[in-house]
Amino acid sequence: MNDMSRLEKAVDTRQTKIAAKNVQVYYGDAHAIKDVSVEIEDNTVTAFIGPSGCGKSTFLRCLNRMNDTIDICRVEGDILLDGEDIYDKRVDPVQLRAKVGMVFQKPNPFPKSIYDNVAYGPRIHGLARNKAELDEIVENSLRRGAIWDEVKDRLDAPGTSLSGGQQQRLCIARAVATEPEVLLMDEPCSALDPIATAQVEELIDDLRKRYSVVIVTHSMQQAARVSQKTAFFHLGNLVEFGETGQIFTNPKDPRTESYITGRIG
Amino acid sequence: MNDMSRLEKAVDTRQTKIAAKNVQVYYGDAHAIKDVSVEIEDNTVTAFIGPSGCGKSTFLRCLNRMNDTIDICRVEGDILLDGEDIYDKRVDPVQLRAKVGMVFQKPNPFPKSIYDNVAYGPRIHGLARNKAELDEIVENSLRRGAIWDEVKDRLDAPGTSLSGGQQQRLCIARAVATEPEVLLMDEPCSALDPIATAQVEELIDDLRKRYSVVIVTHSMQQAARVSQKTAFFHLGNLVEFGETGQIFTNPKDPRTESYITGRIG
Amino acid sequence: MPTYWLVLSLLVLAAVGYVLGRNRALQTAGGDTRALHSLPNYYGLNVALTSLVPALGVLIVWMLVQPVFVDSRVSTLIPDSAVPEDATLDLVMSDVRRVADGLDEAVEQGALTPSEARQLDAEATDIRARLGEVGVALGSDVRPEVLRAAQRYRQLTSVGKTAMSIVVAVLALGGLAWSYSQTHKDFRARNVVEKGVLALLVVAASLAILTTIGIVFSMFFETINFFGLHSWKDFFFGSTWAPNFRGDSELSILPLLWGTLYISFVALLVSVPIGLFAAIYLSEYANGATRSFAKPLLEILAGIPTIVYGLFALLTVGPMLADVFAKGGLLGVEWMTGATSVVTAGVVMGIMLIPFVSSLSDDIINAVPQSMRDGSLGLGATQSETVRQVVLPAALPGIVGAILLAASRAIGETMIVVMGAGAIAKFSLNPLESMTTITTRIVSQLTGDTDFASPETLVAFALGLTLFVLTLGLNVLALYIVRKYREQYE
Amino acid sequence: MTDISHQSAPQSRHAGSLLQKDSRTVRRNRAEARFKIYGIFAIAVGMLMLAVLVYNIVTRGVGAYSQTFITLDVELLESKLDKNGNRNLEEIKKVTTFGYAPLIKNAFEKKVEELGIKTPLKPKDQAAILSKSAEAQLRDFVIANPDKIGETIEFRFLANSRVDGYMKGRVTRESIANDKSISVEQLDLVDQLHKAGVLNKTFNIDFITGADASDQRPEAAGMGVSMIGSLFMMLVVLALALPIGVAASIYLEEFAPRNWLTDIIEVNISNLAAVPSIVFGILGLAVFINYMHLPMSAPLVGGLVLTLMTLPTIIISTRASLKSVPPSIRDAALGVGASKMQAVFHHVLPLAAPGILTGTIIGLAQALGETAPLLLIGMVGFIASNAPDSIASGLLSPNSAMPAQIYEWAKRADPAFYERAWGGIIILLVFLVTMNTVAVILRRRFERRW
Amino acid sequence: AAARDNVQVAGSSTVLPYASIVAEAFGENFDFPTPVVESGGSSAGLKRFCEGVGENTIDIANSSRQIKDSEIEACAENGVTDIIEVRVGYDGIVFASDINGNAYEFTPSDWFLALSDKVLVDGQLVDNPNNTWADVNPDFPAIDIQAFVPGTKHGTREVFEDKVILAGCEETGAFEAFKAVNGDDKKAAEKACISLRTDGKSVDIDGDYTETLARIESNKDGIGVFGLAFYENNTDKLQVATMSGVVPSTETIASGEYPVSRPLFFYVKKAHIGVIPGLKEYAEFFVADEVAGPDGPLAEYGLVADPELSETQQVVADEATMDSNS
Ligand SMILES: Nc1ncnc2c1ncn2[C@@H]1O[C@H](COP(=O)(O)OP(=O)(O)OP(=O)(O)O)[C@@H](O)[C@H]1O
Ligand SMILES: Nc1ncnc2c1ncn2[C@@H]1O[C@H](COP(=O)(O)OP(=O)(O)OP(=O)(O)O)[C@@H](O)[C@H]1O
Ligand SMILES: [Mg+2]
Ligand SMILES: [Mg+2]
Repeated sequence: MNDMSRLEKAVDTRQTKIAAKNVQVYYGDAHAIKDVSVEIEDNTVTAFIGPSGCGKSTFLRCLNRMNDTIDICRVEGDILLDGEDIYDKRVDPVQLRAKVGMVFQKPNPFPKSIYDNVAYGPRIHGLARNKAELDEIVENSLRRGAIWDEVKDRLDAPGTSLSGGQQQRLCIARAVATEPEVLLMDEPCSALDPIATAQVEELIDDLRKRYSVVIVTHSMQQAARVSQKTAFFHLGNLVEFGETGQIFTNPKDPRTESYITGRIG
Repeated sequence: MNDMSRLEKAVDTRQTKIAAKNVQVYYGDAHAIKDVSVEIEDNTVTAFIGPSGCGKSTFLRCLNRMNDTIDICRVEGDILLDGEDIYDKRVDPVQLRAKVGMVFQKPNPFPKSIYDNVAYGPRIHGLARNKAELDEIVENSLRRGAIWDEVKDRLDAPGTSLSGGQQQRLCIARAVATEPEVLLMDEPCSALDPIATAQVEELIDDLRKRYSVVIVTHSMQQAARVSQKTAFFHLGNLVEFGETGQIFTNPKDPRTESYITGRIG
Repeated sequence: MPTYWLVLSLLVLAAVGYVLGRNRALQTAGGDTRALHSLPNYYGLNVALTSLVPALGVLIVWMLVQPVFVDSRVSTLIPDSAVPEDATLDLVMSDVRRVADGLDEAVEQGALTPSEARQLDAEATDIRARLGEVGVALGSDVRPEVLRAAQRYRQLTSVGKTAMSIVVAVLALGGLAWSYSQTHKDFRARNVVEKGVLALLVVAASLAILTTIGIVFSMFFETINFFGLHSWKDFFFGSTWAPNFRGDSELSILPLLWGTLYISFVALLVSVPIGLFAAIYLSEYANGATRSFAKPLLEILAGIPTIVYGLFALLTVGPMLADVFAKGGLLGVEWMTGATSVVTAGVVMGIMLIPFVSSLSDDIINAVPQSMRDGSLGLGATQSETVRQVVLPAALPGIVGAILLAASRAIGETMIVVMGAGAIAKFSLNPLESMTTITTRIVSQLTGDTDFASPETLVAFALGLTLFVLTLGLNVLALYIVRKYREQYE
Repeated sequence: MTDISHQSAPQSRHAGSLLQKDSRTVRRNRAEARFKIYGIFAIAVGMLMLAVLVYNIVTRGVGAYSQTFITLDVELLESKLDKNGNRNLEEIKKVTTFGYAPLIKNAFEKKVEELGIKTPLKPKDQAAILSKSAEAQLRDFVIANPDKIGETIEFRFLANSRVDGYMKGRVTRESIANDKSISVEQLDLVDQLHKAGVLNKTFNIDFITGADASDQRPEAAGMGVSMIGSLFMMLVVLALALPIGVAASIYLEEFAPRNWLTDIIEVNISNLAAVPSIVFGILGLAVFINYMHLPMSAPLVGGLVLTLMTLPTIIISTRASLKSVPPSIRDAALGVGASKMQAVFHHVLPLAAPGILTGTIIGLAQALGETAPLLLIGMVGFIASNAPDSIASGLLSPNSAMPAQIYEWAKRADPAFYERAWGGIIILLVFLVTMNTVAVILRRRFERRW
Repeated sequence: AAARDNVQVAGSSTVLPYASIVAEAFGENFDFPTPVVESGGSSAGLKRFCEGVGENTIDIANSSRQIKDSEIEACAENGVTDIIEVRVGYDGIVFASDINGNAYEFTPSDWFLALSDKVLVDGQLVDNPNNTWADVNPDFPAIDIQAFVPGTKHGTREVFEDKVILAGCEETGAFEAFKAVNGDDKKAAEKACISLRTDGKSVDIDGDYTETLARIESNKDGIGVFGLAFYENNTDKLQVATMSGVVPSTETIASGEYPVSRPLFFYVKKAHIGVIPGLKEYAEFFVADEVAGPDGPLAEYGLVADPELSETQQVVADEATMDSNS
């Protein structure tokens, strides 16, 4: 696995980007995340794996405070971004989310044109000085989202009229367009064919050069391919967190081992 | 691959369940499905594969006339179910859809309790004579959807409060509960972890004994594992259709070959 | 109109501020929007709002306070002796204002020079005639002290206006300068602007509370008076509503309440099914063309003046019902004695309320995501099953809102009830008898010829307040129901 | 077929030909068809009622748009109008309308003679077929053109309401048997004048542009000024109720914390919708007139009162449609770093726009047709002011409103007012439809499914 | 705030037509703007009249009844002390049925017997047994009783009760019987007299005369109570009944022969005279002979001119307030 060797070299120089300490999440009375501490490093792809319903999405949404929008959701513990507590009163969640972008598990394009879907982020963050620049950003993002060829002739069509996989890539493009420092991707390739998946993985690898990426995936292969660190969740607990190579080849926890060896896909 | 050998035996005895002839689908002016003819056999799992946006979902939705709900969508050609044209004027799409069930690409649980989500189909079709029977159907279906253990204590919780993968399995359970003759599944395992995937695949194999199953998937492995026939779509065309073993080992069309060999996942 | 000009220049200033703020923000960021904390527009808006809002606020307050202040200053000029015994100072002051206005008008029209206006002498000139020439009518001749006061009034007012202009201008410019100096690429302009907008939103929401307080207060004291004159026992627990002109009337709310509930119930019985089915048909079955003309047409029903419905009830629906149910009617029964009845009014009111239910529900139903429908149809449900079991529950809060709105309207309606249901308060289960409602009694008693200080009139306030409390209860119930059954999609 | 017992075994319960509907499907389809028919029926009922009402309104109201006029040449006698002959306006003004009656009488007599009409009527009774507004019309003319005194000028006078009714067929020779105001001889005269072309029925623009007239002159009454009153009130309502209502809804639905306080506000607002409209009049009188000293009978006050009355309708509908926007849209916006405010204004609000517009349509329709609250702030009654000359005077000078005008007319004794009331309703509806059209077009632009 | 320059009037809708005729003519003949005359009922008018003194209160209240002592007190509390009472004439109240229906010649007893809740039968007070007019009076046709009487909010109702029902009550002797039952309490007996039956034979009309007319049009057997002016404008649809043998008309009412009528008033706030332009002129114009006299437009419209108009003119000219009157 040549990927593995490549990362190991870089490991030491990396800095902690997000540090989560003793995070607990409750949905009403249900304890969805149990005392999770994890450090997400800069210039790294971190993969969250674990059985369905174990709390991956929930934890991911904590990292940019998207859980704020769920009334019954309560978050405890500290999450630090660049050493600053993101749940601090003084923190503007908006600024936080501009820094920590997100691709949701269910593709959710705006009921607007494809162009506007992608242009929305750059517009509100003032990333383009003029129309030409914006066009460029949109095109670039769509290209990085591996969807440009499919939609370049129909940028005015509504984003909701795309196929499932296209919507997913549109959402990736939308998230990339705002140039976040950290990108949280919840199963970004679930509806994608192998080629598109490869392109998105390339994108992820590319993003890693400048940013930090967290990706939730059910595909062990994908985790092994793109990530340098892997966290394994089980029933709301973070069972194991470490270098991807180590997790996949030499898991410490029996639960991790059984999950990984029970692999099929 | 022991799967393969098992099927080959059964092949001859199978009957055509659905026969599509020269099907064309247009979204407004866009030609999404171009002259596709395919025969789906009884007691068979047919896999549709192909790059994202090639028309798999569109074609799948033709098979139980779900495309009727999209205003701008126009279907031409013949689709016969048990020799009867499903686009015939006399055919009641409701009865058709009861026979040809569907699991959608984006999980769409009703904003009702988990129980009601599953009980909905049996109720409208009058499959249960009393509460106890209904309870049994619900439990059975949830078990077959591999989600019973996770939700058995919270059957009253809204289906929308589940995690992405749980929602997907709930939708599978919901579709199974109505006992259709043909089950169309649009990427049923996209949000599932390997273990859940295995359970769903087991379900599919089980269903095949009595019914016919069509499954859209991006995972070649999955297609190879569960299906007996595979159809490869590309840019709205049905490029190749045949025995799964043959498609994966000895594709006739160069496009098929390049798609399959370009495989990564 | 100098105030117009002032407001106009404030707006211009705000516009300038917008441009300045925007440019400065861009400048500090070296022309690169990416270096800014917020979008350039927000910096512009921040400057514009900071210069506009306080200045405008002060302007409004000043304009409210200045007349009071000037009045109090000027009124000291009027000796008690100058106030005619049967008048109050207030009235003299309105005379003063009128003369002052007249002088202004005269100066404006060129009939007087400003200095003439200042030096006019009541003894020497017939001011009434002079002002009459420029079209200002005065009630009587102008007395010298009134003229003096008027001149002082003009002087103070003009001084006040100048001062106001200066203060407002200073504030506006100051706000502009301050916010301009604040403008910097790291300044959190968006947060500031959004806080301002949020404050405006809160103000808007609290207006509803203010209205409620206003309503309660405007009825409270008269209600107290009523209960001072009339026994509360009779009001709440009596069984008869029979006001008369001799006093000692029986004024019980119960028969009215019964009528209100009965008539509203019938109205809802008509409007809810029709409205809901219409909404369902429009949003689920009808094609775009049908929908785009049927919906606005139905909405016209809500805009036809209620007097038309009243006449419709009286002249068409009532006699039609009577032809069937009255003596000698088709059925040969004698259930109805006149054209007016609960059903007459209820049915006609129901027709009026159709669009309240249909249009709002239609919008809400339309907003239920298509994937919900697909999910249900995919299971082999018919469209009607889908609507009943999936779409409607998901749209429930909105539909309940629409029905509540219709019910509210039914409770508040007068003209249709007066003409369609009659004016007799009684308890009866027969829907073909005349009854009346609380609201119509409120209107009747308020607009009648009875002594306004008598319980017969004051009862209107007690009725109003009681109705207010009752509907409050109903609304709490509705809220509870919606909370309980709400289904949130996604 | 469908009800066979639950077997763990094989066949689907939906087996059988698609072309033959099984009994359950047939049953369900019947239910479906019934359901659909209910919908069609509901719409048909609504449409039918609308048609009946509109038909009623139009047939009863069209009469108001034509009016009978009589053309006369009036000699403006100097001896009557300006005894001193110095054209002093003050002195000319001293001649009241009563003083103009003889001029008209003379003119009429002359006309009748000229045409060779024989009538047993005295000149005074002949002239009585003219509207009482004739004198005022003449006086206004003379005051506006004092230099014309002494000349003979042609005037077009209104005929009185009975004559007008006769021309329209409402009044017949039989029906006036007991009528003191008109006699058979006068009707004979009318017939002859009509034949001579002096008396004609023509389109009556004054009905659309004019002001109210007193009970004695139904023929002179018009909707114009009250239309302006309504227009100004609607402007006030639109300018205040829509933004305030939407702002309040946004706050309550999107920003307010969920606690007892917001619950109270929520219940309160729905409750305000149930407050009888006249109570808003009480409130308006107390707050705007008695406390804030705004002028009585002013459209500004009327607009404010109607704003308060309309707010709950707009808030309730806006909240309902905000609620119905799926949360995933908000999530998507927040996820790319939009602030909550931006998410709401950029995404949620446009999607909720149809419902907001519906609320506005219904709220404005209600406000446009409301009389009860206007009763207490002095906008109902006889308010025959002139058309305002500026926006400020439009808002502040006394005026009525269309529904109030209609309501007043409907109460008046002379049946000619009844016709005008319905005519007024036509104008009101045209006004309403115009207002709605804008909103409906906007609404169609915003409608979409997702 | 700019000063108000128009006279502001509010009150009784019975007086409104007359006031509007006057206001219109006033506007035409004077330089003052046309006064604003609001409707809303005597009660609401007087209430606003008594709200205080000042520009934001009305100058004149129209009333179809005399102001009550309690109202004068309430006025005084708000500083409205000097009130000029002006009686403008009388409003005749007539009974009329459909033009094609039966003609009636009523007496108060007929009405009492037709509408009262309880009547005297063979010396016993019983629930009103009369179903048809023939039951009431053999001279009448045997058609169902259906009377449209003003609702309890209307001043007309008071007159109807006092001058017709109560009179009938006394004529038929029921009054004495009620008095006996109520232990000689005259007030209670009066109250019993005027309580009307509630079985649908007597219908309260809360709207105005147009509504009563519409009711008669949809029920040809009905008999309604109208104002004289209203009847005179609708002689093509209505025929009037005599009362005690007298045909109602302005003459018979002015002479007092026809019993059912009531005086109409307006009240002027003296404090506003000289402040509100045109106020006094309007009041004077209203009661001028050429306006309110027997040949004036008001009489033509149906107002029964006040035989003592000249005294009223004097009151206005002198600005004599109510206290100085009494
Ligand atoms: N509602 C629609 N309106 C217009 N075009 C549509 C609509 N739905 C799908 N399309 C277009 O039709 C083509 C086929 O879409 P389809 O959903 O069938 O793809 P798919 O094979 O299912 O892809 P995926 O694997 O991404 O789900 C795509 O180009 C898509 O953009
Ligand atoms: N809105 C919610 N309200 C209540 N419970 C919730 C909600 N969302 C998720 N849960 C529950 O929290 C647990 C964790 O859910 P989460 O979505 O984080 O799972 P996940 O690891 O992302 O699973 P998947 O791979 O299926 O997406 C699950 O048991 C789920 O049912
Ligand atoms: Mg998830
Ligand atoms: Mg698809």
